[in-house]
Amino acid sequence: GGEGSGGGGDRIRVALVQGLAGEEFYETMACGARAKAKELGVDLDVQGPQKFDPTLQTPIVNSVVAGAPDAMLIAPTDVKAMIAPLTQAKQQNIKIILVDTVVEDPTIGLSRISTDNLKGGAAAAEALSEQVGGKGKVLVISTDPGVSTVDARIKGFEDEIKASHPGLTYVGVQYSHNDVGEASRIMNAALAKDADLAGVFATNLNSATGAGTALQQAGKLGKVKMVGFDAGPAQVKQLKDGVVQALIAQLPADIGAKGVEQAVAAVKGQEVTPSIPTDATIVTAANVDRPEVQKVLYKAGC
Amino acid sequence: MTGGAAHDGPTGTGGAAHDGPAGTGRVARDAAAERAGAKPARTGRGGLQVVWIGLVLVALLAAFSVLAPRAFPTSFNLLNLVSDAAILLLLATGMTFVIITAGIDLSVGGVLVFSAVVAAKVTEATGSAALGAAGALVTGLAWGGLNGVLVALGRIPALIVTLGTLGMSLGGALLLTGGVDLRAPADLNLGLGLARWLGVPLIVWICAAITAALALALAFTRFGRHTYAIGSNAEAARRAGVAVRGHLIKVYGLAGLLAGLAGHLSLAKYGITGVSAHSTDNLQAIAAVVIGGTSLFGGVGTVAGTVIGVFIPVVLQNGFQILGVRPFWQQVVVGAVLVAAVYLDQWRRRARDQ
Amino acid sequence: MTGGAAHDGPTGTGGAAHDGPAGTGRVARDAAAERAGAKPARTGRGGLQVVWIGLVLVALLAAFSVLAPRAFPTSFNLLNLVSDAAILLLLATGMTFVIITAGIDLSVGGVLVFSAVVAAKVTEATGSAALGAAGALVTGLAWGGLNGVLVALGRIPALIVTLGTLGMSLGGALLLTGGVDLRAPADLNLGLGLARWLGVPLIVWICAAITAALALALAFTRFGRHTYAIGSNAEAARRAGVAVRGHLIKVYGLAGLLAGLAGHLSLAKYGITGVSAHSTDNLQAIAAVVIGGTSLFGGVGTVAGTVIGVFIPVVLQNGFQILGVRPFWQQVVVGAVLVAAVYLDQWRRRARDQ
Amino acid sequence: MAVPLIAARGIVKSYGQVEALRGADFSLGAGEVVALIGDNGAGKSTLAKILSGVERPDGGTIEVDGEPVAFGSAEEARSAGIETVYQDLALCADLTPAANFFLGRERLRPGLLGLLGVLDNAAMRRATQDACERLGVRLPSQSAPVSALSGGQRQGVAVARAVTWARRAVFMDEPTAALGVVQTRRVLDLIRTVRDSGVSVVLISHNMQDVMAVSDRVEVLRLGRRVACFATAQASMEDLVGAMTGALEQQEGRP
Amino acid sequence: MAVPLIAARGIVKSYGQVEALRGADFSLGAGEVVALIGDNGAGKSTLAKILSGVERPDGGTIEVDGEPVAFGSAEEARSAGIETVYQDLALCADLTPAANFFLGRERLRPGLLGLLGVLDNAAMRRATQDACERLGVRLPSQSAPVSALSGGQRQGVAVARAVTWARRAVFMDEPTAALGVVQTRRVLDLIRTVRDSGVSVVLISHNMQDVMAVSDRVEVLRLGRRVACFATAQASMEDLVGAMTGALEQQEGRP
Ligand SMILES: Nc1ncnc2c1ncn2[C@@H]1O[C@H](COP(=O)(O)OP(=O)(O)OP(=O)(O)O)[C@@H](O)[C@H]1O
Ligand SMILES: Nc1ncnc2c1ncn2[C@@H]1O[C@H](COP(=O)(O)OP(=O)(O)OP(=O)(O)O)[C@@H](O)[C@H]1O
Ligand SMILES: [Mg+2]
Ligand SMILES: [Mg+2]
Repeated sequence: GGEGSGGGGDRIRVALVQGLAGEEFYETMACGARAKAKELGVDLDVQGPQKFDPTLQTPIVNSVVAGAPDAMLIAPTDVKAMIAPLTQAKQQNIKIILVDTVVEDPTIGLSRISTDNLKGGAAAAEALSEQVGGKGKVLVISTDPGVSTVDARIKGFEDEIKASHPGLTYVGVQYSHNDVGEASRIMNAALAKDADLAGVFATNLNSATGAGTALQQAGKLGKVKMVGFDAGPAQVKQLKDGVVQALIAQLPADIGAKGVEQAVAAVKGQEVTPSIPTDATIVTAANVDRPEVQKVLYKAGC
Repeated sequence: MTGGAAHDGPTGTGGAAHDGPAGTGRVARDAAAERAGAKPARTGRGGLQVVWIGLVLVALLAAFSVLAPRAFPTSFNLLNLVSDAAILLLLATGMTFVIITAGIDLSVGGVLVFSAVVAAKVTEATGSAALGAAGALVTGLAWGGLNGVLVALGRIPALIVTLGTLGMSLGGALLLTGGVDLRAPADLNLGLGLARWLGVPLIVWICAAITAALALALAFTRFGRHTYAIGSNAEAARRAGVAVRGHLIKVYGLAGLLAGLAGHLSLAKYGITGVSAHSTDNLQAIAAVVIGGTSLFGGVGTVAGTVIGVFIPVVLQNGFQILGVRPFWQQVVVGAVLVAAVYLDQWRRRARDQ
Repeated sequence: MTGGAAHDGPTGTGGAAHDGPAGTGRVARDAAAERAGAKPARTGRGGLQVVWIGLVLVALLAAFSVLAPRAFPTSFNLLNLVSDAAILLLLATGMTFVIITAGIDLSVGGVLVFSAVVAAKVTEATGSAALGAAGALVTGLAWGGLNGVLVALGRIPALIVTLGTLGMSLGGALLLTGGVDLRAPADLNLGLGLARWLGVPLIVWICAAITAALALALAFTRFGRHTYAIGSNAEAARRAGVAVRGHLIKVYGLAGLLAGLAGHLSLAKYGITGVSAHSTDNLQAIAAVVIGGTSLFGGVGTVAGTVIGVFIPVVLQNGFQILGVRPFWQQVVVGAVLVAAVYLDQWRRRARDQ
Repeated sequence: MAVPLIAARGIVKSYGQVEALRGADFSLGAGEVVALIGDNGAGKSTLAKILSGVERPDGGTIEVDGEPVAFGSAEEARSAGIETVYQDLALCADLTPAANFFLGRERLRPGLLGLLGVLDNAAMRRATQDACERLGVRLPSQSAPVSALSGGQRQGVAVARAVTWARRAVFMDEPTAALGVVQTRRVLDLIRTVRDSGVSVVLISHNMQDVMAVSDRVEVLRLGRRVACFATAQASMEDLVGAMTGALEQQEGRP
Repeated sequence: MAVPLIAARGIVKSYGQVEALRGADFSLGAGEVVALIGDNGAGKSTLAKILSGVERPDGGTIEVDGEPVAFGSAEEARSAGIETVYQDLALCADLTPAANFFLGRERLRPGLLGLLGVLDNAAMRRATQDACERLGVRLPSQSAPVSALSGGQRQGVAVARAVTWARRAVFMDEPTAALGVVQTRRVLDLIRTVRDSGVSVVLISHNMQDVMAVSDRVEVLRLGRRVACFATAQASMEDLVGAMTGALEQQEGRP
């Protein structure tokens, strides 16, 4: 609300601090949270940094704390770096709910509604293996090294391949710096280098977009299989267009809604659930139209 | 690849071909000294400026061809190289004009995204791809014009103006889309996005044609002449009757227009608006311009140099990846080779000037 | 907050206090004209240069205090503001020196990360936090020195050199860590990272003290004088016997040293090396310097201006977050207010100069 | 007396605390050569810049042909037929002499190319070469930028440019300061030629011989004010120097 | 004859295709004033820059006190006691006159502050003011940057600086080009004073009156070569102009 700092009313005020503003996953989470907040009649304020970066998220947490909301949902951008600002928030009697990611300090976060990116990565490996028929060279295209969520996806992917897909040859990871052009260049060079490339795991939308364009130009669309991450409208379109053959869908809207529920419960002194794990779903062209899968697709805007 | 070669190549040697900024591309061997009005030792042989850095590019191409003969010098790979560089080329060409006026434009990535969003929205609303394209161009032009007005009339440093409009255009694009990428209409993505002519993607032809036209405009027309004059000495240009403010608005408008076109082409090529995907575009474009021998202090530079400057990092990245250099090493090596390439360029020029 | 105020505040009015670059901070009302040696209309009242932009900052603080009286002007919030800005302040101070010489340093973010990694590794290996700190400083100095050598002796444009070392240092940091953030030793993170003195974090004291010392050095010492001279006219400085090359190496070395220290402090504060963070540090620092009235064309500028330039975006962001402005709107509004603030500054200066 | 071509009255201009002009008057008749002289820092260049539209005065009036004007830009003065050789020359160092010579008035190719704005460099080069040679200034190369020229060569380009384009008046701020003996003589001749063709000339110079040799009238500026006016024929070198240094105080009289 | 202070032989320098010096000779004795004259573009400034260590020659030898030297930088020439007023003045436009005057030789505060490199601005300002006033150049404000000075004021600062620091020789490249009548006279007087104190002076000028008035010898450069040497007392103005323009060809003889 405009007089955001006032807190004069007795409506509960909740803040959501995203890991990254303007990304479909977190925007969908915000949508879910907003819908739930409206339903429960609480004020929700959404903030987020322009990069998935603790040095950018810390000032945001600090200013949110300065506004003294009753509760804060946050997707911490680092398991360690965010402990200090969150401790400060806790000391101001703000109820903290961790969504998507977590911090190392177990005393922070009355409730943790986490996505398991390791598991998501493993699911991607599984999906890709199935698409390429269990053998061939596979490549990962990621954003930037050091982004914990994405790193976890890659690790899950690698571990799963080593553990249970001996037919796949892992040719490594390349970083696109979240630039579609760069992702496209990487894909081109990869095709030039390994003409027999079988599959690609693109860890986020921009990587998949760029790689898909390169495959399209090369006439290899659908021949080189690609698995993407997240299931926003753009990704689903890519799935339907045959750019990617499978998507790993998490449940951001659900996480947002549950987070608000837990926050309100905490503020009201009701019982909270300390840990709520969520699952990753593999979406393919074959199952995308099924209602239970439709439910996990991210919504555009709200 | 570019029409710039037409006048900057060896054919132009001797400087007899045109009266343009004779030292163009002769970057600041000591830029600071140069701008201060000290008389740097440079000759008038305007035709040679891009030769050395061009040779560096040729050497890189040759080296990678030798090291990876079966993967690098294939028509498949080279065509992809060109195709990936095409859109950046548009941004860098606009940036060349801006930097020659001693300005800078950090907003290109934001304007690109905003224009792509407008194109997607307009096409969606009207069903007409032509209207979408027009929307992107007009939007780009408007942002560029705003930059120009603030720089020329508000006299605010270009860095601040374009940093501001970068934030505004990116934020605006996110507001329009709610932070969720819009998709291109299928007939755009599958039409213009995939179309080829003589085996080369149409997008490449478009970018090459525009770059060539602008290279010629910069070298041979009054518009180009005034661009150099303003960057060389804006006050002298003003006293000589050049409409400095109007010209600056046009130059920034051109850069915006090109960013708008780039947004439309990017939408066609990649099929989505890429709201989060263009944060490094401005630095890439600026780097290409500077590698190509344009001085950040204005007054000198060529589009042909910029074309080479676009390709050097792209070729390096591609070559090293094909050679199987590990990603972190790639970053290190690309950085080092970049510095070495420009050093070689500077050093050869100095040697020749002796 | 900074000692820069000691000579740039109203006490210095009349310019009688020092002989330094008299027009410092009087940024390019038409930078291009200025660099070309045309005589811009400016007066010698060296003391006033940061007053107007300082007033803009005060106005912002007042406005947010009125709009959010219970959240914004609290000691808790203001302390956070200062604490968030402290590390950036170090980078921006180093950048001020570099930009006054008409250079630029894009590598600061990379050098910061590399130094943090070295600090973490050294501390881990030796168990000594002091050795870790020394490691970070030496590393930063080495990268800065490399920049300086390439710029001064290699005569490569600073933009290219530091773009190259940015890639090299980031790639190097990733190689050292394997792409995974290293953790700070607990006693660093919980010690220096949390320590306070008089209620203010120790890190803030360190950054403020260094900034103040450098503000004084720039304004009152031979080192500062030569920095301005080189940016104003490197050739004239050379002819006057200033060791231009050596001085440039020192200036870039200083910027690197400060980035190294920033890396160590950042490691202490956040507890991680942040290999993926800091990609926008260079632009943030450059923007702060330019907002503070330093010209990208060199020769003019003050550290006091830079301090204000660091705080304006930080305050805007904080204020809008507290007011609950949504993130996308924030981007738009921060961009617009930034341009408006600098415009006001320029406009007031012009009016005063009439 | 006829309406003067340019009449300025009470021009005031300060830069911060420095008062460059404190109510300076100036007048220039059609077809006459007026020397504007004064000590260093007297305000001569500032006055020339104001009358050329480059700087705006803080106060005072300017009339051209008896009509009050307020030059908003150099462009307006130029379109009134007034050209200027600035003391700092105002050349673009990165451009060639020909590009500088024709800056703002580029000659275009005939036909379609011209409509597209394509420059006729060959023609401009020839014209520049000719104009400089008339002054005795030899340019080593037409394709070298102005930054590669010697001090005198640069000044030659600036003088040739102003003289070529002037239709009503030329301001020359120390036009021969860097020129050689022969070139200086040629410029003085040129000033006479120009005057004879009906264009007025304002010569700012510290060389009293030149001033005596070429001017019809002399106006003396001192500390930002006009302190004396002489008809050259009736003044001696000592008068001029005395007026400049303040040794001789003439009551300001005739315009 | 005594060993000359500076003797240069066969200096060659080209910039790209332009040959600025084609084997120029030059010599300067201790305690003498030598005028170096020549047409525009003859190579005078280039020669002065080479002998000041600012530019490196492509060929030829330079001897100081009979010892061959290769000035690698302006710093080396300066430490040999040679100062120069450059034609382009070489001032830092953003710095104050005092900062320029003492650039590279800043005066520090006494005591601890001085060890920290803290400048003694008050003292430097006073010294600059004094030096300029000796030339008759009045600076409007000590805190204004050089970019705010008039052309003559700037030149005054550059001349005062060179003269103050020279111990063996001063090169003055057109030092009075922008100066007023009185200031020019003072500079000429100063040249004599400097000479009398044992410092040699090289005066580059296009003003033959000044050259005749102040120099002991005249060397004439034409198209990059020395074409004549005169003892001033035995030369007429016509000789000088003839040699410069090539009308009179003197066989090169005495050094
Ligand atoms: N842009 C400026 N800023 C501040 N002061 C200025 C500026 N331009 C000129 N001045 C001051 O105004 C006074 C007059 O300057 P001006 O250049 O008109 O003198 P001038 O008569 O042309 O002298 P000179 O013969 O030396 O060229 C000088 O004291 C000068 O310092
Ligand atoms: N940096 C340079 N690059 C190219 N050519 C140059 C350069 N400097 C000088 N020249 C050329 O060398 C020649 C000699 O120049 P120099 O400046 O020495 O002449 P000068 O005798 O000082 O003339 P003036 O009396 O006009 O000052 C000129 O033709 C000039 O164009
Ligand atoms: Mg003057
Ligand atoms: Mg000369």
